[in-house]
Amino acid sequence: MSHFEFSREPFTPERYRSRVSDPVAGGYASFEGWVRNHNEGRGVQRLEYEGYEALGIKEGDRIVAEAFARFPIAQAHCVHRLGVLGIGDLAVWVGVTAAHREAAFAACRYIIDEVKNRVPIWKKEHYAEGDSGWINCEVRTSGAPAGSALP
Amino acid sequence: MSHFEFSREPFTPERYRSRVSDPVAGGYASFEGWVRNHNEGRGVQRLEYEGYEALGIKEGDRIVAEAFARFPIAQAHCVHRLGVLGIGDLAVWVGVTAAHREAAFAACRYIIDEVKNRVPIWKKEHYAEGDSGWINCEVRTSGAPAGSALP
Amino acid sequence: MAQLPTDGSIAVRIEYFAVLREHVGRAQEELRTTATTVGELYGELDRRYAFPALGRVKVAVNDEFRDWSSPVRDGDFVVFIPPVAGG
Amino acid sequence: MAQLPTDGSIAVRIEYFAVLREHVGRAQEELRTTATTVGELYGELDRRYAFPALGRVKVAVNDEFRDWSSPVRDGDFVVFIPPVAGG
Repeated sequence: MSHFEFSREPFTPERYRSRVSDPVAGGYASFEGWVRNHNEGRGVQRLEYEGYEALGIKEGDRIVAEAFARFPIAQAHCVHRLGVLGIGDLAVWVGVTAAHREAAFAACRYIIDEVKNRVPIWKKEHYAEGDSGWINCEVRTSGAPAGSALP
Repeated sequence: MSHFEFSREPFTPERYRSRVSDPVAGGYASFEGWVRNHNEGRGVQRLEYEGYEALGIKEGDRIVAEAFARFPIAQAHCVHRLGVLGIGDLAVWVGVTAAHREAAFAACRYIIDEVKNRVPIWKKEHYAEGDSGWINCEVRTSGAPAGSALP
Repeated sequence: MAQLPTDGSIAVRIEYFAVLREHVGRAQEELRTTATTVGELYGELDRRYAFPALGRVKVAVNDEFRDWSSPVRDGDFVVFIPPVAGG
Repeated sequence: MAQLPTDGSIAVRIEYFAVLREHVGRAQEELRTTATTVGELYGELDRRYAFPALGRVKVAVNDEFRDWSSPVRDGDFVVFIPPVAGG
């Protein structure tokens, strides 16, 4: 079973708690990414996550496998939300358990960093002014149909 | 209101979620310490936490204040359990929110490290063999009344 | 893909995501190409659609990341991956 | 503490936690002492109770950490803090 999954519906970390519970674990480190009300100085009203799911699950699972290889951890799991999200909504959750907290923290940090860098997920922010943009793609649209971008 | 508290009853992190929620926060890092079934090679059946509460709350709150001074975080809170705990029970929870995950992770790590080192809490482990010991105090008892220790 | 090609071209399926999906105006298409690498295929599509400047784009074939010099074969499923932004 | 002392001694309250509580056999006591620092007070109690070897013990007076050379005054509330083990 993959240690990485997508969720098209809102979810709570508690739902996945059993995936990381372990009687040998003394430490549980987690990270949650929430939709915040601003980014780079602009007011954000909502955002959309789009994922290439078949490859994303493979790449996410590889990342967690790398964490298992690098750090002495007991369990690890990551869930990334897809779809339209509002301010404060949970976008991603990483949970890691380990006998000792150093490994739990290090692996949790590794997983979220790599997921953000490598898993094929795209984020479109909708701003207070009505425009929107795909983050990291430097293309902004004002709601008009796309097609006028320069080569 | 102090950013550190003790709980004599079992608690869930969800209960304190509102203490760290913040619309500017894009990242939530948390740590939970759970009772594990072993320590230093010995089977653990249960443990007790005893706290010097009046000083513990002050020192815990100072630690969180230090985290606020050192890292650009939005909210932070820590709760430590007291009393008798079984395997898998939640012993301590630290939650930190921040605009960016680096600060959330760093502050969360700082708080749990300092709490473990500085807050007056003591842990007595009860082992599978029937004996018990106060951790870090190098005194083991076999259930007999105390009083025979050497000067 | 029922008809056999006579010009040496192959049939591939492309799926577009995010900024590329919006730019092209569709989520996927099947097409015939004489490209032999995924890099050539991207160039061919870029000439047709004038993709926006996107920084470092990656490519996947049959749901695995591949180098730009990887071959493209008949029946392949190809995805061009704009810079990601998870989390 | 109703009677005024005539020997220069002071009244203090001690609370014991964890291994010290079990060793002494009680959670707290009030006592009179001629100690002038918390370090002297600890020495006096160690002679009486033969505390176990505990590594680095700290001390708090009136719910604040203090140096071992801090004065102890009439009415003070003193806690000796064995090595902690939270988390």
